[in-house]
Amino acid sequence: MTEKRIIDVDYSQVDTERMRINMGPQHPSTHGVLRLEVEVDGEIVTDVVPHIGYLHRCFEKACEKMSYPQVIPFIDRMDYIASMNNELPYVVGMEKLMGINVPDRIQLIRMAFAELNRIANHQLAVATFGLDAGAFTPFLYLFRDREMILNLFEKASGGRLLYNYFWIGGLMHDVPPTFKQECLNIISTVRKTNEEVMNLLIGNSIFIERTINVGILPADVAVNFGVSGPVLRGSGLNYDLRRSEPYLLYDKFDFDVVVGKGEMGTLGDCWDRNIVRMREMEESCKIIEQIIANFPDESSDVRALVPRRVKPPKGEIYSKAENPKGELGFYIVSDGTVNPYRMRARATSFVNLSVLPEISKGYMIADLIMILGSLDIVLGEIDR
Amino acid sequence: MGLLNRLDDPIQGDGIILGTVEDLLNWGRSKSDWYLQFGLACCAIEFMALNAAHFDMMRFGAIPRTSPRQADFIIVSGTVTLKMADRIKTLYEQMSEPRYVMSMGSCANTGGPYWEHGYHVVKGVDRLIPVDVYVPGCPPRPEAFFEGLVKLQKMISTQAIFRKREKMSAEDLAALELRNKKIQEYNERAAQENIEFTNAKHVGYSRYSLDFLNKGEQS
Amino acid sequence: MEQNFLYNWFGDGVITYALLVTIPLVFLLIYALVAILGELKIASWVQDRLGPMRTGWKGVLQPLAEVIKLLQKEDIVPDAANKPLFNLAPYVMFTGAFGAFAAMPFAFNFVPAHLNVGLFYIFAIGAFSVIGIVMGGWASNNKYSLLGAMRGVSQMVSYEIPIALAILAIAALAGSLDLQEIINQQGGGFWNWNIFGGYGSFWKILVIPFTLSLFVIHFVGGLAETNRIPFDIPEGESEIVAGYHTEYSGMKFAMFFFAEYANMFTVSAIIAICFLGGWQSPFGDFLNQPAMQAFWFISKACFLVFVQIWLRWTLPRLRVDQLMYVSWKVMTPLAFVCFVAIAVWSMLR
Amino acid sequence: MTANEIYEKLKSEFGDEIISLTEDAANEAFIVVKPQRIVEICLVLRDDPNFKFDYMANLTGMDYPNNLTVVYHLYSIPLNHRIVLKVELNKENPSVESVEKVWKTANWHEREAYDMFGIIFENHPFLVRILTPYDWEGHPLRKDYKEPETYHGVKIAY
Repeated sequence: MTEKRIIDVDYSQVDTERMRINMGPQHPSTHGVLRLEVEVDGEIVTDVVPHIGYLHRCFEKACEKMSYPQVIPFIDRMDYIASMNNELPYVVGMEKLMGINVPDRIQLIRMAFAELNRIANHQLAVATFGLDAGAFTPFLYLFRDREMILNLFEKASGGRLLYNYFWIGGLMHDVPPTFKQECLNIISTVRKTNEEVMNLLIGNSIFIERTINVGILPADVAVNFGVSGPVLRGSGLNYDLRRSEPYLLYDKFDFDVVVGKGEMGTLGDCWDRNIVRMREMEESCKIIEQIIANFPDESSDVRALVPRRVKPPKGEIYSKAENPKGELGFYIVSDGTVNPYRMRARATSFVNLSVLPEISKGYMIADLIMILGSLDIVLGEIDR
Repeated sequence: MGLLNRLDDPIQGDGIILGTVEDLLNWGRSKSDWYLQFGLACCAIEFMALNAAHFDMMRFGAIPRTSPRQADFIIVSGTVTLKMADRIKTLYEQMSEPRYVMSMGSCANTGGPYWEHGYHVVKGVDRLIPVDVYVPGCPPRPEAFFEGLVKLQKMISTQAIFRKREKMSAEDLAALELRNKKIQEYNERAAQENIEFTNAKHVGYSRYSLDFLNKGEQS
Repeated sequence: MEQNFLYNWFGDGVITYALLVTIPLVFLLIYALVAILGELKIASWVQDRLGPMRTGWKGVLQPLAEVIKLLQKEDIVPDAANKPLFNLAPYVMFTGAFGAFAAMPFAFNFVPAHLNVGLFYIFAIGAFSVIGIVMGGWASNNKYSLLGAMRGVSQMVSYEIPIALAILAIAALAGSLDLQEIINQQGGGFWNWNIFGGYGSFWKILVIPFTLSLFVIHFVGGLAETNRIPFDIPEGESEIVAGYHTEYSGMKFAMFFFAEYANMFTVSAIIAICFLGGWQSPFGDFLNQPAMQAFWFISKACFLVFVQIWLRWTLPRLRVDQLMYVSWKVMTPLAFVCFVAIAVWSMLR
Repeated sequence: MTANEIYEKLKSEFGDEIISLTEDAANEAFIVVKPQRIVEICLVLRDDPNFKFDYMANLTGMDYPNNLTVVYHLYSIPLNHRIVLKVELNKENPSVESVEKVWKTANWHEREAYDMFGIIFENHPFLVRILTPYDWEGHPLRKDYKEPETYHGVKIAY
């Protein structure tokens, strides 16, 4: 019904006046405190100027005054939806800098928790995407299953949302004894609910009409804007850090990188980005199953290799990992003392959001909200 | 029935008519408190989990409203930064009168983990708006939040409307005086520095109104 | 037609007229409270949670608490708003919804105003709520409300065409605009309801697809009339904050709240009258006393209200241009085809 | 392609514009470059068939005691190799050409580097603060930065 949108209405004789709407920091669907200054011609968006910085919590300045392990709780609070995945690049980078090789069991635990956190993040992304389109119920179903994952995290690390669980050289606690059984329960429930959400939301024809041919992001523009994660893979580009530069034990596990194929509407629209997230949940379930399959039973001391005082040698490293939202990189410069000389966090949502003005011109206000939802941004990471 | 349980209470019940009408009004206000749908940071995700099926916030009659005009109480869930300070003030001033503030999470209470090095963080939202209930935690567990919500509802249901003031216990009276003093002080500060602070002068700058570059006058 | 039973009891005096007005108004207010509670509870049931539980037994008194609270709220009128229009808008919208009750037949001997152009009157007064939305949106001098008002106008005007055609088809089928007449023709069991082609020989099976699609068109148009999802773009929560009632608070907002639920009942009542046989009982003459007739009418309308609420919590929201596309390119031509078919059938019958 | 090959090729093409290559023990190597012709170097890095650095992961500022450095982390998706460029600027008027024309992602990264370090990027389309409020004084990530006392009437210190 809605063919590719071409807005070439010639308004020459009609003296329309552009209205500038301020979708301010308090707006039901800006996913936090983001202000969009939208220039609107009737209902059609002609220009968007995102204003960020409403949640700038001085992360990089604070890191320069704290010791290396003290930084981890602040890293959790950057992308507070996928905190486990946040800690991963920092911890792996520091271990590489200090030359600590962590035993396989701890790497497996880290991968399992990272993939569980990826599922939790994608559940929230799809839930709020449905909420932006006006469908309230999938939000409730997906959040009901997210609670199961949060319970397991709470058993392991004590926190529901922000964990400080991965330490430099090991973990805070060992996994709970019922770890294997709970992971399998989570996977079976997640698969059941995803199938239900596919029929209720993703397959719903109104939802399809709302998302196809909206916010089309061609692959080359995506790469030029440095976009990464499901937003880039939604445009059909096969780039996943777990495959191209494997860290932990990702090269020993077989899972396929989900790429948008443009089944509905054109390649790289909101529907593709959303379906990539739905299918990535399935891939994460596969990885967790393989981890549980060859998970050593006897428990080992997880704090064996944690150094008493973390003093890395002089040097710098840019360590990156495949976060649920995209590539999260930490540029750590150490000058041999206890405090990092400079800690730069390359946040994925900061870069993914910069593509919004490019792809939302010529669409309607309702589409702008959908495009913003499909980029899956989180403000803690953007403003750092 | 629990509805008018204050009636048989000899001390608080201010006679049949005035006491009952006041309790009814308080009961209505406390049992259907609509909150402003507005999250700042990590506490907002815990806040979404509250609305979800597992911890259902609607059991307390709290329905999310998107516009400050229809909201009864505002939940400041997350870190309040300086750039956001004006907005929180404007939002608070837009809400219609019997309004309450609940500060959720240690960032909103006292600046939280950013108290030491956060040059851009407001160390506690009570520097901006008078707060009624503080919920500690980073992020607070849903049960802690519900305890705060129940405490807020209890506070609303014991508020004095008619001549109930004389009968209140000393400690309630002191708390009430403190709250009124805070609101009084806040109103004075807002009025005294009105030009600088409250109006929407610092709504923000955009590429089109380029006069923000010359620091003198602002658009 | 049968005289109203109130005339026999109180004669043709002031009391009857007073009662004729208060009974529907009291019914509407009670219904609105029940509908608000229904919305909260059905939403919670659909979404696998409990809903309001702490006011009265299992949250039954929640709407009462909400009304008491809204009574006390400060009534903010923005200083840049157009004061008279701003204050009048909610009441205009409520009258739009409540005005239709004048001609609503609750039983064969109880209809407040027995008009022989009842159907036409109800349809005309239904358009009143559009004025309320535009007034509210324009007067509150807020960009979001302006957008909401403009969307509301374009949606309601373009959805009145399919509803008008559906009503025209029913008038052609029944041969009259008088609601009591339309309902009387649907007597004798549910097989004679207009949704199954009204009374007539075995050959009416040919017409059933057309009357069924007319029923669907009228129901979908009714959804758009009351701004319910998937057509709730005038107050698209996630797009334009709260649409046309962004600046309203306190009792004025409560009036908008009431008007929306009252409008839901009005629209469902019209559909029940035109297609589901108004106060006719589904078992022919069994259980057809006046009291039971009122019960049948209200239960049919309430069932349709339940379906509206149920749809709200399952479907996403349409975009403005898709909404227009559905109305002009899909529903209006389909309504024309069905209207022609039913006109031919009502001639042959 | 390893860092040395990239360095040799660049050296041969740009001569003394490319100053040095340091291989760090733990990880990637970085090439120090003169600020004058940074845009051409980046264009070559992006378009040359055996470089193909089409993905700029990160651009950020560094405050060293004697100079302000701008660090470019580049990555090539087709050829799967990485390189780091560094440009050293004096502290008085730190200004360098903006590479926004080469990689669009540099727009926001450069705005943040300007906001945090005060590095001016010439003919950048909209060089304005991005994280701190628009009327904020000072550049927070400089080592010699002192916090302001109050902002808009709100006391900042705890």
